[in-house]
Parts: sequence; structure tokens; C-alpha cells
Amino acid sequence: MNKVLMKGNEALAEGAILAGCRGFFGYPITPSSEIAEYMARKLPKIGGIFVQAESELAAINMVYGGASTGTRVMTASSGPGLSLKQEGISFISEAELPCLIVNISRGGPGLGGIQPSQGDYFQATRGGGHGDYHTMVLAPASTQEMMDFAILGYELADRYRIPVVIMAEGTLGNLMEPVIVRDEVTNFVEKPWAISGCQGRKPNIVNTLHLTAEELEGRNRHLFSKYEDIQMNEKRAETFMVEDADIVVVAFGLLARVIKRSVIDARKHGVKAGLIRPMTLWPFPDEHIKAVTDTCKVILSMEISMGQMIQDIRLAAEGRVPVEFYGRIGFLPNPEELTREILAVAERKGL
Amino acid sequence: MNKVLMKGNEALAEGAILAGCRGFFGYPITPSSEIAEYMARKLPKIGGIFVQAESELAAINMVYGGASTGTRVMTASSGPGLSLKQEGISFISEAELPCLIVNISRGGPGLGGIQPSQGDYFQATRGGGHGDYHTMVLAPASTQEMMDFAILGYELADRYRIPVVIMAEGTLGNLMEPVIVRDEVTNFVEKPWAISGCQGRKPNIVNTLHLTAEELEGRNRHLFSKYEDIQMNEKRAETFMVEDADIVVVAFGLLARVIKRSVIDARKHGVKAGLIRPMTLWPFPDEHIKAVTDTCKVILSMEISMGQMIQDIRLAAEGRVPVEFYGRIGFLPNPEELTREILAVAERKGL
Amino acid sequence: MAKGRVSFFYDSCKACGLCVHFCPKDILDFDEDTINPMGFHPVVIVKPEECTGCAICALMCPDLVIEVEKG
Amino acid sequence: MAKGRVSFFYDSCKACGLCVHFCPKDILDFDEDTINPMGFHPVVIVKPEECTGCAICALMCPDLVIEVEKG
Amino acid sequence: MEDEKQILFAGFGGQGVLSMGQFLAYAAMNTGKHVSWVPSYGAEMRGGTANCLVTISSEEIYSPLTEHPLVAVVLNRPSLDKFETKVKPDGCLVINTSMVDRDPKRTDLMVLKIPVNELAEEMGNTRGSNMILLGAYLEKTSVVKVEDALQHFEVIYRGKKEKVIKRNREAFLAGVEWAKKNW
Amino acid sequence: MEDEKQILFAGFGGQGVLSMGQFLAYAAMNTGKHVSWVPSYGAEMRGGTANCLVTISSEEIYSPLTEHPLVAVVLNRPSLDKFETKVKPDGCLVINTSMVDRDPKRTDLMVLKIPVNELAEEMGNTRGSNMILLGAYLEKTSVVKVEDALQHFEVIYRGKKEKVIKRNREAFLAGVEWAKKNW
Amino acid sequence: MATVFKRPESLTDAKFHYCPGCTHGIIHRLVAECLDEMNIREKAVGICPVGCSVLAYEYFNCDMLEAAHGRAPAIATAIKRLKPDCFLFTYQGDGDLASIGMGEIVHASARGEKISVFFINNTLYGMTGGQMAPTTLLGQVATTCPYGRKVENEGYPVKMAELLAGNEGSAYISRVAVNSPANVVKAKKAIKKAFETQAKGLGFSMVEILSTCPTNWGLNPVDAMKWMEDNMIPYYPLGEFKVKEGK
Amino acid sequence: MATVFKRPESLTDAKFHYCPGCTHGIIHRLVAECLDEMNIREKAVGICPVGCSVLAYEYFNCDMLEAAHGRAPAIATAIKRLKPDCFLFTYQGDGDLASIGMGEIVHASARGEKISVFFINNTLYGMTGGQMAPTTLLGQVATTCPYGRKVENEGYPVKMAELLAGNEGSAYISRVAVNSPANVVKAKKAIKKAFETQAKGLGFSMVEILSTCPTNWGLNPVDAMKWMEDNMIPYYPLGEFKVKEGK
Ligand SMILES: Cc1ncc(C[n+]2csc(CCOP(=O)(O)OP(=O)(O)O)c2C)c(N)n1
Ligand SMILES: Cc1ncc(C[n+]2csc(CCOP(=O)(O)OP(=O)(O)O)c2C)c(N)n1
Ligand code: SF4
Ligand code: SF4
Ligand code: SF4
Ligand code: SF4
Ligand code: SF4
Ligand code: SF4
Ligand SMILES: [Mg+2]
Ligand SMILES: [Mg+2]
Repeated sequence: MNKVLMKGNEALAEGAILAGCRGFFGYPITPSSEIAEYMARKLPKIGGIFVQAESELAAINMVYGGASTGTRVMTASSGPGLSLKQEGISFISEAELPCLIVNISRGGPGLGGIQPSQGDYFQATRGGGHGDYHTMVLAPASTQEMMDFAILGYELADRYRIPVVIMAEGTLGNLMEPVIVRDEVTNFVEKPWAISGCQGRKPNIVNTLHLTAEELEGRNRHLFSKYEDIQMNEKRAETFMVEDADIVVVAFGLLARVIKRSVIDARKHGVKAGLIRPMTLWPFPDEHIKAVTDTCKVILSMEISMGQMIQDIRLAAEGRVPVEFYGRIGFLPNPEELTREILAVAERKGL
Repeated sequence: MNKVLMKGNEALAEGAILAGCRGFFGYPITPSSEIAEYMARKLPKIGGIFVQAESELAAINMVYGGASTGTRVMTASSGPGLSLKQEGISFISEAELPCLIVNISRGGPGLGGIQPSQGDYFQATRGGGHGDYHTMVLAPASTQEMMDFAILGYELADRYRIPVVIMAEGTLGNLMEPVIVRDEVTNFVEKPWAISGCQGRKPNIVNTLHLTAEELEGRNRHLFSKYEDIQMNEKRAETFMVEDADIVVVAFGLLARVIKRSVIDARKHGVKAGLIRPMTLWPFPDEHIKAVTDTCKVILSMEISMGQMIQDIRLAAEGRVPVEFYGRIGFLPNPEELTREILAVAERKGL
Repeated sequence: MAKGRVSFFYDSCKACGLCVHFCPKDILDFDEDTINPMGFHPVVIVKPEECTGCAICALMCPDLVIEVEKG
Repeated sequence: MAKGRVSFFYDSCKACGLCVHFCPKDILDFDEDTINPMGFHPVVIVKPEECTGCAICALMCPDLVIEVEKG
Repeated sequence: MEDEKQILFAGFGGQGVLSMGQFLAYAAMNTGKHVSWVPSYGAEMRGGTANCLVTISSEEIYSPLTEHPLVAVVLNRPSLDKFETKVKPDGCLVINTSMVDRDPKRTDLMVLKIPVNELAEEMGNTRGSNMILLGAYLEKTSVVKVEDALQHFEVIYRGKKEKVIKRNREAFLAGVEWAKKNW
Repeated sequence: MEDEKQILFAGFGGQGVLSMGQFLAYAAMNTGKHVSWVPSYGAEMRGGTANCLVTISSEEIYSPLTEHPLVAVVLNRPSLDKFETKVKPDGCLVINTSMVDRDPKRTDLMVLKIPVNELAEEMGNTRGSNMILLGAYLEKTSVVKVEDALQHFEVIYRGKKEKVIKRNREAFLAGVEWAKKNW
Repeated sequence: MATVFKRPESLTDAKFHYCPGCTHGIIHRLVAECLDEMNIREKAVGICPVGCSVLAYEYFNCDMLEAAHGRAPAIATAIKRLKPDCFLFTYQGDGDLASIGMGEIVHASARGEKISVFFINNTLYGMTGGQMAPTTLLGQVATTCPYGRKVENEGYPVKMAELLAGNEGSAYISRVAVNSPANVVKAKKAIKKAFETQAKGLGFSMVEILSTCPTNWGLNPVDAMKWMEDNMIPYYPLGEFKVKEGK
Repeated sequence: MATVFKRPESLTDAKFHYCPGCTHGIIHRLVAECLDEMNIREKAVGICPVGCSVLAYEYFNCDMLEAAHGRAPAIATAIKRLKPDCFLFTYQGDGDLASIGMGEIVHASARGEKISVFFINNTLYGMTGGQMAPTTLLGQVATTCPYGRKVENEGYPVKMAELLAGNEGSAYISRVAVNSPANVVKAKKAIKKAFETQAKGLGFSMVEILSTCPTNWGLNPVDAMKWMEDNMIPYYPLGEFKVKEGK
């Protein structure tokens, strides 16, 4: 097992390459730019294409074009850039083009700052673009997962013909840790729908226009039956000490990992804490939440935002246990702070 | 009372002008273009500014600039155009610039079609842009309300320094009905923060950049305390025959009005139906929902989408009554169809 | 005998009149007695014998209504 | 006597050296003995008497460190 | 709600069906009724069919839409094909026989036939066929009284050129006359 | 988790604090430890201070972050001002006296002082001050053994020019020697 | 008798949805004829815009994509880079290319992308009902410049061919019109030259094609041809603005 | 002795955050001096870009707005239209103006908006750490063209002054540099001329200003000046490209 010290951004980029990514189209933005820079160095050497697009709009439309050829392609950006890509993501979702979209997220709204944030949760999980659609959303918590989820992301993208978003706090993008470098992916699905010139077959058409209501409704129902499959099969979460927990923290990303430390520390203080870490934000692992509503006394949503995932938790909990919230903006809180908060909630609830 | 036969789009545009709108910045898109066309005819005659922007991006940034001068300004668009405006809306929200943003909505995702839709509910209520923010969202149900909500929208926008979104199905934009034309608005709030050259005062700065985490967090907390005020004061909904209703339909926009007919028809068939029509989608009138959870047997969310508002209803209902869903895409259903569905749900629930 | 022969896919004709206008021999016109499925009076050739097969009508027809033979 | 006089807002100097480079009289240099709050050795005038007050140093200074008098 | 009437106008894009409906809505509004007019805007594209639905009621109108209008005024064959089955039982079908070459199949409907294109061509006013039809229809059914419609002609066409108003009035009256004679 | 150590490196942008931390993380990883390195990336802008936090543990690292590092290596005055109070009780403070003109106020900490800028200038290797400091620190504390660090020098600097590696090794060793003599 | 004119293979059998006399149809045919004649239909990938030609994917008998409004050049860029053997063409209106898509077209040209762009300039937004375009002529009335376009309000109509010819990356840039048999023949030559430029790998190619919109101009198709000649061609001169010769 | 050089009133007292020797600072001062000399500080409204000069609102002592990346011209357009007595200027980097903001700048110029644009061309993205810009020179290394910019991959560097000079709506377009005292003096003249063009209502004005980025070029500030002279000025010739005279 060859361990290499890598930044999260690099691990993600390398993971994408291992998964066969041969086209990167992006526009620089902190804290995601390292991904582009890594790709600019690597892709030309392995017959891949790197294009620095003139804008995020161009970038996401290049992804649309690139994905339509059946090539594994990707883009990476952050806050404002993701907003500019929303029209394109809506198009890609409708056209069912598999691709990877990375959000190394920063603080908003507006220009905000480049501090870590999870404030794009709604945008990622509800579709910030127009119309009814979903992307799959993966939330890694370590440099290793940055690599692994890139590989997994492409697999899911191709399987369901869906854009997959990887969302990670800027801190995770910058975090260096030892990474086990995975093997190159070699088995790919057929893409008979791909565009490449119609030699030897009927022309293929990639299109999102559906002028009649009947056709449009049909398309939407088709997409949603696919989404149901995904919800059935692809919910992922890690649980940590939840079996006997009175207080279950729900958190994702690097934050969740930090909270593991706080969970242990809280237990040292006599508070039975546990953690559910959604690894897929969409589909949201609501069964994992439901499963603890019988045993725990309170759920605590911890987010680097003003409170967004808490809605999904509440929807899953259906009022059976109270769902509380602790959020910071621009800070990835330290374990000490998070432990304090867990203990405070426990005290308020008499645990 | 001078009644004039007007299209919804025209009534909205005229309402905006009556409210003092003197700047329109937009890019044509069906089914919203009539608003721009109306403004192009009218504004130059009353000393206002009409600019057809080169794109929706330019348009929303012109709104940012225009609003920063303290002028009442607006833009109007639909689906794909709204997606392109998300970065700008995030900026405007952070900069707290009052303005009106109109979404005469059409079917998505992607290019979709120009049929009526409510599929941009998530985008409007969760902020399709990056970061934590909200816009107020008004949902008119008649041509009269198209005018009245434009006037109300500016009042709210100025009071809370917030962008106000008016969302209406394309059908409502095209619907002609008699409208009572309102009086011109004459009382405006002071805007000492506005940009106009710093003669006689210190320079004003309009900015959304907050490089330190402390400052960024402070801004977010400021915004959210404002949002709390709005949630306290500005939730609006119309209720119709809910007092004794076993089945309460929740629906907004023109669809909700059509459902009134179905409620009446359902009652003719012996089913005690009622209707809650959110007039503000954000803040969502959850108290109105909570209020009926003690008396009704089932709530039925009817939407022209695959189901978006239903999440807000479920969050409000907290599992106390089942919340069912009926949705169409691209169709504004007829009252006959809606009645059938209400009766079917009633039958399933044994009502 | 005519040097050219034109044939029409009547169903596609939108009666725009461009072929009528540009035919150098001025031998095309609308058939006022027919309505095609799109609701137009399609074009017909009035004096087939004068057709030179120059194909200018087809060149200017936006809807590929006209095929031309020559020889 | 010097025709010109330059004064420096030392705290703003980033020791970029542009003034040093462009001064036609070559009379500016870094003060290696001082570290300003930004951590730089700020510029000082070495031969004040030779200063012509041409203000070229100030013209080229990106940080408005230099004020120039003449007369 | 009891006296609510919904009338559908359907035809090709250029046949003036939208303005027919608007005229009727205006006229009804001016006689104190609640009204609504709603077009089906088929596509962000060229050509194709157009239709609109006018609702007239003495009470508030909840639904400006319906699957089943009381009356369908069809100006061409595709519109008849599409809407014949939709009309309410015992409703009414008004047919422009100039552009419709078949008879309706339903037997429960009142059917009114009129060759408006021919009539319009006779008058030398080819663009007046929609107003001829409307005149005839109102003469026959009094959804809005002919006198009332005529009284509000100027108001409805406010801002239009005198000549246009005159031509439309003539067409409308021709329809009224034709209906008196033929229906 | 029990032996987990968190070491903060802080200084001006150009002082090489980030690469110091990375070197340490590499070296520790190569001796079989769990490690993490995380920079504070202050601002999408120029200048300013930089710092990074290295965590070394023989178990899985949950939190690569902390409010309270065990050790703070401060290369300039603002860093001392900012981090002195944060160090864990009974922790350690390593101070570059070339750029820090005050003594620490806390008395519970082990304080190691070294004038790295002067030492580097003496060596004629002004960019080597960070490696001097690291050498000295490892000699004193053995977070990673000096021999182990030296053994992995080539691996860590893989791809770098021979000359660069040599200069860094020299600086590192100079630090080791200095610590032997002075601490 | 020999057939001298028939439907090209590179068009499907579908009937165009365009208004009567709209020259979009002529231009479609010319592009298809060039694909036929160069025998590249099976390598061609076309990108439709959002505009009246939004349905062009139903007409061209080759691989086709529907783009978001204005973004066709970005899509074409990615495909061409990943599939360099394909022939990429975009078909874009003046709203699509010169307004919302300005960034993408200028940069595709600057980068010298080896794609062929067919730019249909009909001075306004046809599909959405006749709004002003950047190419609307001075004095011309459109629904969003109801009092006629004025320099003070809307500025000067943009000349895309001239603008893009300035970019080093542009290898072939010309402007043609389809208002007469002679001009139609020239238009086809230009379209073919654009494809040839791509075949030779010389860089970016664009043909601006002046086209009519009888519906929104409020003219019958024959008068529309005349209007184009009298009003458009004087402001938008025909000709070649940039021709890079092969290696 | 009389003061011959001091801080202009149109700058605040804040210290610049720019890297040592970065000529953003010189350009800020020149703009401020022109505001002072024309006595228009109290009517001025400046728009900052997203780029190293993102904090310029802390430096200019007049009403200021912070734009989204690339959108300054759109914002300026709206303000100028609504407040025609204000003097509008945007201050934009080459990533901001020539890459993401291409659409906005070309259209502001085409419409002849009466605003003054100061375009700081330093051949790359300074703020985000040295990525390639549309203006990066051929052969130049940047973090996203690590093997040097090549025509085949990234195309030719765009010449914004030349491109915009082609638009009828452009009234004053020039390119200057700040690499020597003489050029700094010329740069200031150009900036003033841009404001004067606005004062006269002649149309759109832009000054492209060649600027250094010692940090990302990896050069000391003095060498950076030399690099500019040796590499940038030959490709980006200085001078006036469009001068509309007053009425
Ligand atoms: C993002 C977005 N904005 C606006 C529209 C609406 N829209 C559709 S086509 C069009 C313009 C069409 O004009 P043009 O490109 O000139 O093509 P034409 O119809 O004239 O051939 C517009 C604005 C859209 N579909 N998407
Ligand atoms: C929409 C968006 N995309 C990308 C960024 C990231 N970003 C910040 S500054 C910048 C480019 C700066 O380069 P330039 O405009 O040349 O200014 P300079 O720093 O060189 O002065 C970029 C890409 C952003 N903030 N917003
Ligand atoms: S081929 Fe020539 S002569 Fe014959 S009908 Fe056509 S245009 Fe006229
Ligand atoms: S040009 Fe074609 S569509 Fe037009 S009238 Fe002639 S045959 Fe018919
Ligand atoms: S004023 Fe002139 S001579 Fe004096 S120090 Fe400055 S540059 Fe040198
Ligand atoms: S130019 Fe200014 S900042 Fe640079 S060294 Fe001279 S005084 Fe200091
Ligand atoms: S609207 Fe104009 S451009 Fe569009 S199809 Fe009709 S005539 Fe052609
Ligand atoms: S990064 Fe470059 S442009 Fe930015 S401040 Fe530093 S030197 Fe100037
Ligand atoms: Mg057009
Ligand atoms: Mg730059």
C-alpha cells in the first residue's frame, strides 16, 4: 500500500484521473484552483484535454459538450462560480450527461470570503438551477475520500447518467494527509448515446427542449423514476457510536470528522454522544436518521452555515425527536468548541 | 373604480411603474418578455430608464447597480434566465439592495418548454445562488394581484432592504382580467446608503466581500436576524373553507385559485375540502399549516412540479397529519382534474 | 419541348412566393384552388414548357419544395 | 543646499526598490538597520543634499511613501 | 358561478382568434360582467395553431380554465378535430365551413355553421373574418347583446385607427346580418 | 490518540512556514505515523501572515485542527502575539529571536529561542532559516528523530534539484548543531 | 433528364417549422449541401442555438446537440478538442451569438478553435417575438425599442464579422447574404470555405449570413429580401474579412 | 520649499495591501490625481473588480461599489444611466475584463456607455495565484499553462484595446504602461482624457494599462519593470487607438 502525502484538492484531481477523466474545463477560483492547476500539469501528459475556460458559464457548457462525447470530464469551482454554473447544471441534468462537478466551498453570500463553508448545501441538494432535477452530492471527509469519491463519483455518474457533485470545505481541499493511491479504473460502461459523428449508426441527438407539455411531463417523470432508484440504492452514511447515544450529532464533510473527536470527548464527560455523517447529501440518508429517532433524545445538526441540512434531518425525523442546531460561518470549528456545544445541549436537555 | 382589462404581465409592469419603478434591466425570454416590452414603451415617457441588457447576467448586475443608487428598479425573466441571475441575486442579497425580480415561470429543467410551471420553487425559496440568504417570494394568483404584489413588493424590498421575487406561472402572465388600477405611490423611505457621488457626505460603499471569518459571520448573523423579523411579520396566506375541512389542499399561484373551484365542487360531492394559498412562499406561512393540523385529516400539496413546496408543508406539519402530493408538469390542470384528485385522496383516506 | 422539369412537394409549400418572384421565366404561380394541409395555396408551374431547368426557384425556396431536372 | 527635499512615511514602505532604481541621482537606499511594522527595511535618502526635488521617486512609488518639496 | 360561460376560440395563428376572444371579453366586461381571457401559447416558435378561452360570469371567476368549454368556435379543421369531443354536453359548436371540410360527429350539440372566409372575401376584407363570425355568434346567442357590443366598439378599439375600427364594425355587422338570415 | 501532537508553525508569507510543516509531516509519515498538515489560507490576497498546523499521532487523526496546539513555532512578532496564549498548558514555544523582540509572558511553557535569520545570513543561505529552525527543533524534541528525518531527505525532496536538497540539508544540520550547543 | 436539384442527404425528411419565406430554410440547405459535397456528414456534429433554429436538430441528418442560449461555441470547443476528427459547426442567431453569447464567441475565436460558426443575422430576436438584437439597425423598430433604435439609447449595431476578424485566432471570417440567387451561391461558397478551413486545421471560421425575418419585420417574404438589400447590406458590407491561407 | 508631490485627496489614508512593487498602487494614485485635478471626486463612483484590486473601495475616497467578477461595466451602465451627472469608472484586471467579463465590456463599448474603464493588464490572474489570463503572452508560464502558453492550446493573447477600438460606441481607447517615469506621466494623461471623454458625453472610454505582477512573475519589482518593457510592450503596443473629438 503506497501512501503518499497529498492535499485534498490534489487527491481529488488524481482520483479523477485514475477514474479515467480526460477532460477538465474550469475557471480559477480560490480555494478550488489547485485542482485546475493539477489537471493543467497532468492531463496533457496522458492525452487528456485541459481548457481554461473564459468563465464558469463557458466551463460548464464545455462540460456539457465534453460529457456528450462520452468522455469522463469534470469541472471544479467554488461559491460564485457554482452559481454561474446553475443554468448549465440544469441542462446537464435534463440531458442526463454523466460528469463530475466539484465545489470546494467558501463563505457566501455574495463575494463573501474564502473561509470554509457548507452554505451551498441547498444549492447542491435542491438544484440551484431552474426546474425539477437533482444531482447526486457526495461529501468527503478526508483526503483519502477526496480521491475515493472522485472515483465513486464517475461510477455513479455513468451508472445513472447524472451529474455528480462533490462538495468539500476549502479546508479539506487544502488538508494534506497520507493517501493510498488507488488503481486505475479500467471497466467503463458503453455509451451508445454519445456524440462522435454518426458513422455507422443513426444520428444521436443531445437535447433538453420539450415543447409539448406531454413530452415535458414525460421527461420529468422519467428523471424522477431514476431519482427514486437512486434514493433506493445509493444513500450512504457513516455512523459513529450512535447505538446507545442520547444525543446524535448529524454533520458532514471534514466538520463531521472533527466532531468524532468531540463525541469521544463528550463521552469522557459522561454524555452519550454519537454521530451520523451523511456521505451522500443527495440522496439524503434519511433512514439512518429515522433509525435513531427511537433511541436518542435529541438530534443536533452541526453545520458551517446558518442551517440548511437541518431541514432534511427534520423531514426525516418527522417530529419524533427535537432537532437542534449549531452553526458557524467561515470557521471550521475546533473539537474543543464542538465538545462544549454538545455538552451544553446535553445539559439543556437534562442528559 | 376604474377597471381595465389587462394581461398579468402588463398589470405587473404597470404596478411596478405606479410604485415608482424607474429602471428596468432585462433580457427577453418567453413568457416574461411582455413585461420588458411594456417597460420599453412606458419608461422612456416618464423619465425612466429601460435597458435591454446583453444577457441575464448583465441584467441582474445592472439591477445591482441601479438599486445601489436608491432607485426602484427591476428585472423580469424565466427559468434559464433566473438560473443565470443566481450569482447576482446572492450578491444583491448580501449587499441588501432592494429590488424586484420577476419570474414568469416556465417548464424545466434545461431548455424545457414554455408551459406553466412552479418548478422554480426551491430556487426561489432556498436561494439558488451560493451561501446563506433568502429573498422574499410573492406568489400572485390573479391579474389584480400581479399589480398589487408589484406595489407591495417594492414596499417590502425597501423596508427590509431585500430583493423581492415575484413568481407566477406563465399562464398568469398571459391571463387577461379586469384590474382596478391603483394610485401612484408617493411615500418612499430614505436611503442614506445609496450611491450618487459623495458630495456633502462621506463616501458610501456597496460591498459583499468580508475577508475575515469574524466579519463574514457577523454579516450572516445580521442577515438572519433580519430574516427572523421578516418571518415574524410578513407571512401571508389566504385560507378558503378550511375551518371544517377534512382535506386541506395547499397550493399557490393561479393554480390555487383554480383549486377554489375544485374545493367547491368537492364539497358538492360531499367531501369537506379546504384550501390554504400561501401568498408569500418565503417566508412560508407555516402557522397557517400548523393551525389546520389539529382539525384536518390529510393535507394535499398540489403543485405544478414534481413536489417542492411539499417539503415546507411537511416541515410545518411535523408529522402530525399525512401530507400527500399531486403534481403535473407543464400543465396548469383544469378544475375538473383537480376535483377528481381531491375526491380520490378523500376516498383513499376514507373521508 | 421544355429544357427543364420542376416537381413540387406540395405539402411542404408555404406559399411564400420566393420561387414565383425569382423564376426568370415568370412561369410559377399559386394554385388558388388548393389548400394544402398547412393551409396554404401551394405553388404550381403555369407554363411547364417554358422551364429552362435553371433551378433558381429551388435555390431560393426555403422549404425544399422543388426538385429540378434538366436535359 | 539641496534643491529638493523628500520625506518618507516609513511605515508604508515595502522596500520594493523602485524609487531607488529610478532616482536619477542615485541617492536612495534601504535602511538595513530598521524593520518597519510590515517587516521591511524601509528606504532612506543617503545624500539628501543632492536631491533635486524632481519627484521621480514619488512618481514611481506604488505605496505613496514619499512626499517631495522643491524650491 | 351558475351562469358562468366558457367559450373557446381556435384556429390558425393568423386567423385572429386571439383578438376575437379579447373583443368578447372587453364587451362583456363593459356590460358589468366578470371576465377572463387566456390564450394557449403553444410554443416559443413559429406557425402552428392558436386558441383562447373566454370566461364570462356574474360572479367571481375562480378558474379561467376548463377542460370542457360550453362553446367552441373553430376556424379550421384541426381545431374541430381537437375540440369537438371537449365541448360540454348540450354545448355549442360554431364552425367556419370555409376551412372545415367535415361535419361534427356529436349529435348533442347545437351546431352553427358559417363560411366566414368566403363572406370576408366577398366584402373585400379578408382580415375581417373573425369579426364576421363574432357578429353572427352574438346575434344568435346574446352572450353579450349586439347593441352592447356595438356601443362599446370605440372603447374597445381605443387607440386604433378610425379606418380599422370602421372595417371591423362593418365586418361585425355583416356577421349579424348573415346570422339573422341564415341561422 | 494519546500521543497525538499538534505543532503550529507561524510567520510572514515568505518565511517558509508552510514548507517547514510539510517537511515535518512527510518525515513523520515516513516513520509510520498518522499525520496531517493544514494551512490557514488567510485571504484571496497578497502579503499577510501564514501558518500551518501539523498533527502527528500513532492512531487515526480525527481532528487536524485544534484551538490549542502543543507546540507553537513562531517566526515573527505578530505570530507570538497571536499564538502565545493558545499553546496548551505545559506546551512548548519555539521563537525566532531575529524577528521577535519580546519575551513570552507565559511561564508554564518550555521556551526555545533561536536567531534563525542571523544564522542563515551567516551561512550565506538566507532562504534556509526555516530548515535551520526545524533541525534545531527536532534535535531538541525528537518528534521525529533527526536520523529518520535525514534518512528521508531525498524522498521528501523528490523531484527537486540536487543543489536545493544539498542546501536544505546543510541548513537542517546547522540547526541540529546549533541546538546541541545552545539548548 | 438528369436531376439537377434535390434534397441533400444531410437533411432529414422533416418539414421546417419556419415561417413562410424565412431564409433560415435556405441556409439550412446550404450547410447540408456542403456536408454532402465534402462527404463529412458522418463526422459532423452540429450545435443548435436557442432561437428560431432551436429545432435544427430535427433537420440536420448528423449528430446534433441543443445548446443553452449563447453557449454553442463553448460546447463545440470541448467536443472538437476531445474528438478532433469531427467537424464541428454551430448555427447561431444574432441574439444567441452577438448578445448573450458574446463572451463565448470572442474567446472561441481568440483561442482559434477549429470549429465553423454560421451566424444568422436577421437584426432581431425572431423566436421570442421581435425584440431588439445587438444587430438591429439604427432607426429600426423592434418590440423593445418601440420608438426605433437610437444611438443614444442602444448604441450602434455590432459588426461581428469585423470584430472577430481582428482576433489572431480567426482563420476565415466572411459575411454573405441570401437575398438573391447570386448571393445564395456565394453564401454556399463561404460556408464550404469555413468547413475547408476547419479541415485544414487553420483555426476558427465564421460566416455571418444576413437572413430575413418576414414575420417580425412585418413584410412579405419578397419585400423582406428587398429590405435586406436596401437596409442591411449597406450597413453590413458583404465580403471576406479574414482569410488565412493553408500551410 | 513648496510641496510638489503629495498624497491626493481622492485616496483615503489606508495602506495598500498590494505586494511590494506592484504597480496597481501607481495606477490607483494616477486615477485619484485625475479625480482631484478635475475636481470630480464628489461626483465620482468607482467600481472595483474581483482581482487583486478587490479592496480598492478602501482606497478611493469616493462612492465605491464592489462588483461580481467581470460585471463592473454592467453595474456602471445602470448607475450612469440613472445618475447621468456622476462620473463612473471601473477598475478591472485582465481576468476580470478580458476573460469572464468579455460580454459586458464589449457591449458597454458597443452601446457607447459614457463610462471610463481602467483596464489593468498584468498578463495573469494575480489574486488567485498566477493562473493564465487571456492576455498571458505566448511562451509565458502560468500555473494553468505550466508548459508555457502555446497557440495550439490556448490561442493568441487578446488585444482588448484594438478589439474595442473597432466598436463605433468607443470614443476613447488607448494603451499605456507604468514602467518608467515618462510612461507614468503618459498614463496619467490618458486617464484624464478618459474622464474628459466622459465629461463631454462622447461615449465609452477605456485605458488599458500595462502593469506588473512581481509576485507571480517571480521577479523583483525592478526586473518586473524591465520584463514589461521587453516582453509586454512589443506585443501590446502603446498608443491611442480611438479618439473621438468633442462636438
Ligand atoms: C438564457 C436564456 N435567455 C433567454 C432565452 C429566450 N430566448 C429564446 S430565443 C432568444 C433569441 C433568439 O434570437 P436570435 O438568436 O437572433 O435567433 P432568431 O430567432 O432570430 O433566429 C431568446 C432571447 C432563453 N431561452 N434562454
Ligand atoms: C465568479 C468568480 N469566478 C472566479 C473568481 C476567482 N477570482 C478572483 S480574482 C480572479 C482573477 C483575477 O485576475 P485579474 O482580473 O487579472 O486581476 P489581478 O488580480 O491580476 O489584478 C479570479 C478568477 C471569483 N471571485 N468569482
Ligand atoms: S427551373 Fe428555372 S425556369 Fe424552371 S421554374 Fe424554376 S426558376 Fe423557373
Ligand atoms: S419558394 Fe418554396 S415554399 Fe415558397 S412558394 Fe415557392 S415552392 Fe412554395
Ligand atoms: S526627488 Fe528626485 S532626486 Fe530627490 S530623491 Fe526623489 S528621485 Fe531622487
Ligand atoms: S518605491 Fe516606495 S515602497 Fe518602494 S522602496 Fe521606495 S519608498 Fe519604499
Ligand atoms: S420569426 Fe422570423 S426568423 Fe423566426 S422563423 Fe419566422 S421569419 Fe424566420
Ligand atoms: S499578486 Fe501581483 S498583481 Fe496582485 S498585488 Fe501581488 S504583485 Fe500585484
Ligand atoms: Mg435573430
Ligand atoms: Mg491580472
